[in-house]
Amino acid sequence: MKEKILSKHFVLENFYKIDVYLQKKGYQAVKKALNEKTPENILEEVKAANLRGRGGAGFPAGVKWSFVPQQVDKPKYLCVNADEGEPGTFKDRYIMSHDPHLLLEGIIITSYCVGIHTAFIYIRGEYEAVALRLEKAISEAYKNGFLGKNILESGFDLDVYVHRGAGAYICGEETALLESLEGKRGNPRLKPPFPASIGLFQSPTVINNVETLSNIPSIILKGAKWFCKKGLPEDGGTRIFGVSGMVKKPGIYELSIGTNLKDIIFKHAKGMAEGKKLKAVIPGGLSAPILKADEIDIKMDFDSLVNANSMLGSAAIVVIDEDTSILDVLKVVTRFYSHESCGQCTPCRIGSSWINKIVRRICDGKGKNGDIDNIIRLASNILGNTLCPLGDAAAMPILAIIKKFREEIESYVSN
Amino acid sequence: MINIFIDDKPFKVKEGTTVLKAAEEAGIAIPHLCFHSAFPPEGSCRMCLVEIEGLPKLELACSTQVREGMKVSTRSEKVIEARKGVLEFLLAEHPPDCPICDKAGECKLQDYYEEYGLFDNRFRESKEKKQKNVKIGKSLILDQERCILCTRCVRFLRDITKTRELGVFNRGLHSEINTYNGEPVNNNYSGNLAEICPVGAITDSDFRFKTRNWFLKEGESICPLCSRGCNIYIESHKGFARFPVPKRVYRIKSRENHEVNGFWICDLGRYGYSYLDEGRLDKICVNNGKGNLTWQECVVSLTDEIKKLHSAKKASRIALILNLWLSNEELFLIKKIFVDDLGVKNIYFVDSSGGETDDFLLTSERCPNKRGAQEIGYDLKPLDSENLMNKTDLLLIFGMPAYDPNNLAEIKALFENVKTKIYFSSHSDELCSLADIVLPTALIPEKEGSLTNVDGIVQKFLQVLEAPGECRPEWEVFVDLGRELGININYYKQFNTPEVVLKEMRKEISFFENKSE
Amino acid sequence: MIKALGYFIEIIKGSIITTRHFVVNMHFHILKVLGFKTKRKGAVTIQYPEQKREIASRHRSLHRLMKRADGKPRCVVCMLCVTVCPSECIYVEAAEDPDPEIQKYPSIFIIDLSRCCFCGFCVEACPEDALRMDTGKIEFAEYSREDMVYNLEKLIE
Amino acid sequence: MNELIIILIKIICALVWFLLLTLYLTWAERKESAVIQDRIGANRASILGIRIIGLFQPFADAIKMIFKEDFTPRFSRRFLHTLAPFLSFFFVAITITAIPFGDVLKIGKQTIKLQILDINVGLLFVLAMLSLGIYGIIVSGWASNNRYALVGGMRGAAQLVSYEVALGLSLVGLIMVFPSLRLSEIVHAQGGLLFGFLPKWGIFLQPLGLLVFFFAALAETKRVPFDLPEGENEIVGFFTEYSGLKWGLFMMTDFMEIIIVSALLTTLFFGGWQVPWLAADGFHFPWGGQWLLPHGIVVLLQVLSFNMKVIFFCWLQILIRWTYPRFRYDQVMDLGWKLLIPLSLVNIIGTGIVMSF
Repeated sequence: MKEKILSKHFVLENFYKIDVYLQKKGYQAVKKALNEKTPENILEEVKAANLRGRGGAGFPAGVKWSFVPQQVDKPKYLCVNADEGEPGTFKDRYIMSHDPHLLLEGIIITSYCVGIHTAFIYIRGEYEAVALRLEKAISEAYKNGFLGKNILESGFDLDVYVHRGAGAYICGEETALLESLEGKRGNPRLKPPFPASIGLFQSPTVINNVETLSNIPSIILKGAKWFCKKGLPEDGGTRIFGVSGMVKKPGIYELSIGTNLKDIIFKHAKGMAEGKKLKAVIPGGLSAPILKADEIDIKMDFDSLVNANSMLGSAAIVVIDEDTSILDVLKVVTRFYSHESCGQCTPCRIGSSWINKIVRRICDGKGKNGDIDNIIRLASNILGNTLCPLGDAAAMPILAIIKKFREEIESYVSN
Repeated sequence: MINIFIDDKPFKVKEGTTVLKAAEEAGIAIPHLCFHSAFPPEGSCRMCLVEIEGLPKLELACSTQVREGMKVSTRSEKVIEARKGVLEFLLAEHPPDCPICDKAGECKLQDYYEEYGLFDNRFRESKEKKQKNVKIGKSLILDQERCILCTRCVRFLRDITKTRELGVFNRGLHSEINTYNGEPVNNNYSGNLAEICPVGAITDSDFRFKTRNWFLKEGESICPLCSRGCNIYIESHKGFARFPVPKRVYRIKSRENHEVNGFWICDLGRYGYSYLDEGRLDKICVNNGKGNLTWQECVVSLTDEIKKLHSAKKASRIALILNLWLSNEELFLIKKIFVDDLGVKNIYFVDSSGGETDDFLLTSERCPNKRGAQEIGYDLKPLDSENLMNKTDLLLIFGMPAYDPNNLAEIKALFENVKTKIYFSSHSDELCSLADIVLPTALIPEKEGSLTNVDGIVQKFLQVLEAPGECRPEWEVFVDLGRELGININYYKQFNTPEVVLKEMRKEISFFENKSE
Repeated sequence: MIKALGYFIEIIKGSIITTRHFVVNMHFHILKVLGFKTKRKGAVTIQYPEQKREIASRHRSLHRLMKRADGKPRCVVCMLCVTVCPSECIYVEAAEDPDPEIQKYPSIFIIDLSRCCFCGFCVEACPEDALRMDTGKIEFAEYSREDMVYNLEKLIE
Repeated sequence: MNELIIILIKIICALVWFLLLTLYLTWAERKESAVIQDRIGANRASILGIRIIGLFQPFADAIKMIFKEDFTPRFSRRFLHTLAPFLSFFFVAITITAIPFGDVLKIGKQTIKLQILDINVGLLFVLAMLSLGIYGIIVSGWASNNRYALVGGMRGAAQLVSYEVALGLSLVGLIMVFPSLRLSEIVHAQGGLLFGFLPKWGIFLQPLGLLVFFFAALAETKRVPFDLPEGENEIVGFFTEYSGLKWGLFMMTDFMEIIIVSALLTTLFFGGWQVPWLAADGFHFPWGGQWLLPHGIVVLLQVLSFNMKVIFFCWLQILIRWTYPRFRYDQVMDLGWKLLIPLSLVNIIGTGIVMSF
């Protein structure tokens, strides 16, 4: 991987400042888009680039934009989902703290393309420093005429606001994010209607992940074909893989989509730390079903992982070594999801905490026969029956862990 | 109209309806807890999951709109399993309070458990402790443990009363309904919260622990406490073979009628039912020393009195003071007898003290049939005692059932100047000892008839309670009186039910002509 | 005549049976009076007030109300006993307990034993095991119907 | 004067004996039925905690009966209603006078017949008195002003009248054999021997007569299986309107009839006070040899013999009462008219034929 798209400037000092950014040919993409291209061109380009959403679901960004009705009385909104709450994920933080203007470029181009004049960056509440840096970057952009009224003399107006969340994982779900942004309790909404038609303040709304939007400037500058080549035909571009856990060199690695997981762990992250043996890998954030050590010879793209009954998600790779008890992993997973359930719909609210209670009991050495089957039954009842994807996100990893490490968990129950 | 298939049976439904509504119209019940027709779907309880052909996941019946050719199955194994799963979740953290819960018997959770579950409890963990006895309003008690977070109450206060006293607090399993900063629910429609709560989380302290709801008999009636004429259910208890119960009526519930009151009734109508049982007059009182009289004898002596005055051409010395609790039929009969047959001109109305209106259901007229009296042709003169003093020999007066007349002193003064005073009353009050003959009358739930509400909607009501003691409905008395008077016997002979009277009214008064109910 | 003869034979047979019973039982009675204790008694009679038959464990006798650990009645006034009672002989009235864990307790609990048919449905219906019919008391008689109406104090013992 | 005192003593003794026996017969009936049915029977009446197997029961019953409300139905003939039980009681009680309890008792020079009234038509007197008892039944049934009682009384009259005939006819053969109506003579006549060893008792001379008499006498007592007149539990009898002491008199009459029937059976067919082979001076055994006894012992043995026979027949009657179910009315009439009367006629003819040879 020679040329990186997102993280090439991460190593540069003070790159978050606009003067440094402009020195490195910053805001070229905005200029190109606003001066040379029509919104239709940009939509075509993004569609052709096969840019799939980086938040987890992998929905093509161009298609999502095209759902927004062109002629409406109400204002349209762009919401940038920077509520990076998935355990193991830290890619957006790097983008926003090291290269905030790249994100702003993406926001400006997207807004221009869809016809949006107000954009919100919903940032995770814990990212205080990042939020401050982002706000600084925005004010710099305003000063330099990249935001505000009549951007670059093109007649296009755009205002960008940073909204800091209050720490709820559920607010990373797009409709809950909208509710939270409206000032309400962050509960997911019933879909349909989708946000593209009725979203923020009952208006059409585009919601995209930070990483997704940060890819836009490169597509505009270098074209869809170039972008496509960076990844797979159906799944263009690169991804930032956040590797954590017992590896020698944890961190973020921007690699093309479809890179082998084995290579990521053993080549890029330099293999296991302290000479330990690999036990399992969570390939896409905590909600992705776990992979056993012998399953990691796999291409890291949406479809391959789905075929392997897992998912790419936010591409956060968590590496688990042989000394880690799988029960602890299960405990962490269930505790997290029972804690983060919003409490709106029944299966997630009660199911996740029920499973957590059973797992905690097993951890206390009070496991009973039938507990594991009970967990499977409960998780299956959550799966697919909830209002928002959080229920699935809770149920899938639990089912996968029990399916793949049943014997180990049973040994805890019987002891 | 579009075609859909529910459980392999074809149905034609209107476009834009939801699967739940369509199934309901087709007679297939889909279980639901958070959905209420008055609010937009919430989709949080997950009980109404159905299988729709072509879709990978189960869909919510309450929010999914029908499409042409849609094939819905509400009874497939997958659906039943999902319902059972959801039900198990709901019941896992639900306290086993049914023995002390007022909702038991009409609780949806219980019903669904009977229908789908009857499974063993597999929840062996400790249940979440929450507050069990929170007073959240004048007559509302919240049990957070029983709550299933359907948020019907929150949405009612958000969408209907717009007062927003309740909200969901905390997250996940710790979510709970509560008031903001302890500010109680304080509006005139708070009683509806206990009614729409699908479980026993919000209970009504007016009904709390008084009895169990399966002992109650539900009767359809109309609320007479203001001129809106809200449709209600009166729930009464007949007592046990050996042990009588202290009161007849235990609870008033709202009855759905979209023309009048939607799903709701106000607290005034809900809690103001004590007049049905308290202070009732159940015997004829004769104060002029004629001894005990039966109804028949009273009617005969009243007739004699009237005949005497009529034949002496002294009909102007007869006066009537009516109230607006009389039904259309009764007002009509009185008009026929006294105005048309006898030519009485002195007809006045006791004034009920009006009240505040709240711009939703409650009107300022605290009597049920003002519009009816107007349409029948009374000019609703308030009592003018100056005009009656020393000019009246016979006075017929109708007491106010639930409120005191605000011109009581005036009536009392008038009583001293009138020779014969006949008092029709359902309750025993001060006037009972002053009148010559006091005749006990039935209240609206104890008789049949119709009322005209403030918007001119004519609504029939049926008898739902037994009239106590010697109480009789006024229409019966006036039919008897009409026959006894002998001026127009055959005309009054046809009236054996209020329905016949209403039919006659339709013929004679154009306003009632096209009013069906 | 022959029919009468057959009849006569049966009459004789009958007398023999009763005579045998008389002689055998009399024999044992006399032995007992003389102090020769034999295992077989001369009669199956149980001398009731002194001798009592053992009551089966599932026998339904006088009701009792169970107590909680602190002495309060266990009854929560669910009125299921009232509902299920075929002779409508139970009457219960609830009152509010300040303890949110109890909430409801009976201020009046009456069983009219003169109406009760001892079907035991109330015991089966009770979800709290607050009502039992295992006192073994089967001898309760009163001089007035009012005294047969047992109230909370009488039932809780 | 002496005669009068002796007669008075005899009357008192006989009455005491009769009433005591009646009282204890009620107890005996309850006990016997209990033993037959594997029960214990009345044993709880006690005086100061002393029970003695229920021997006080008759007194308890008597006390209870005396203190019970004496109820007379409205519109009934009060006098006749009260008279009826006394009629019944009197006519039964009076029959005891004709029964010989023993032979003669010699105290010094005085010879006392152990019989109150030794009349020459003793047998007729007894039969007459017994049949007069019907009046008690009819009067009570009629005076009760109750249809059930009246019908019961009528049933009783029909039954008693029917069996009266058989009763009388069955004794004709006996009178032919012992040609006397004086009961003491009939008993004396049974003192002889038949074929040299068999006591010359009526049972051996008149077996058919005994059978007919016994059945007819059972019917006369109005007890199960012939209790058509009473039928307490189902068909309702003549004394259904009686209570207290008056009812008690009817009840006692029943038991006294048992004793009278037993006494008659003993007297007529079982040798009365006779003990086999016991003459006035002691035993004379048919195989030779004798055992002479003083006069007092002999009299005692004779009285004892009479009593034991009477008690045995009382026992037998109670046994029968607790063994058989009640006859149907037509069966009762069939038995009386179609079986017992022809049999008794056959008996008379048979006796005549045998005697003519």
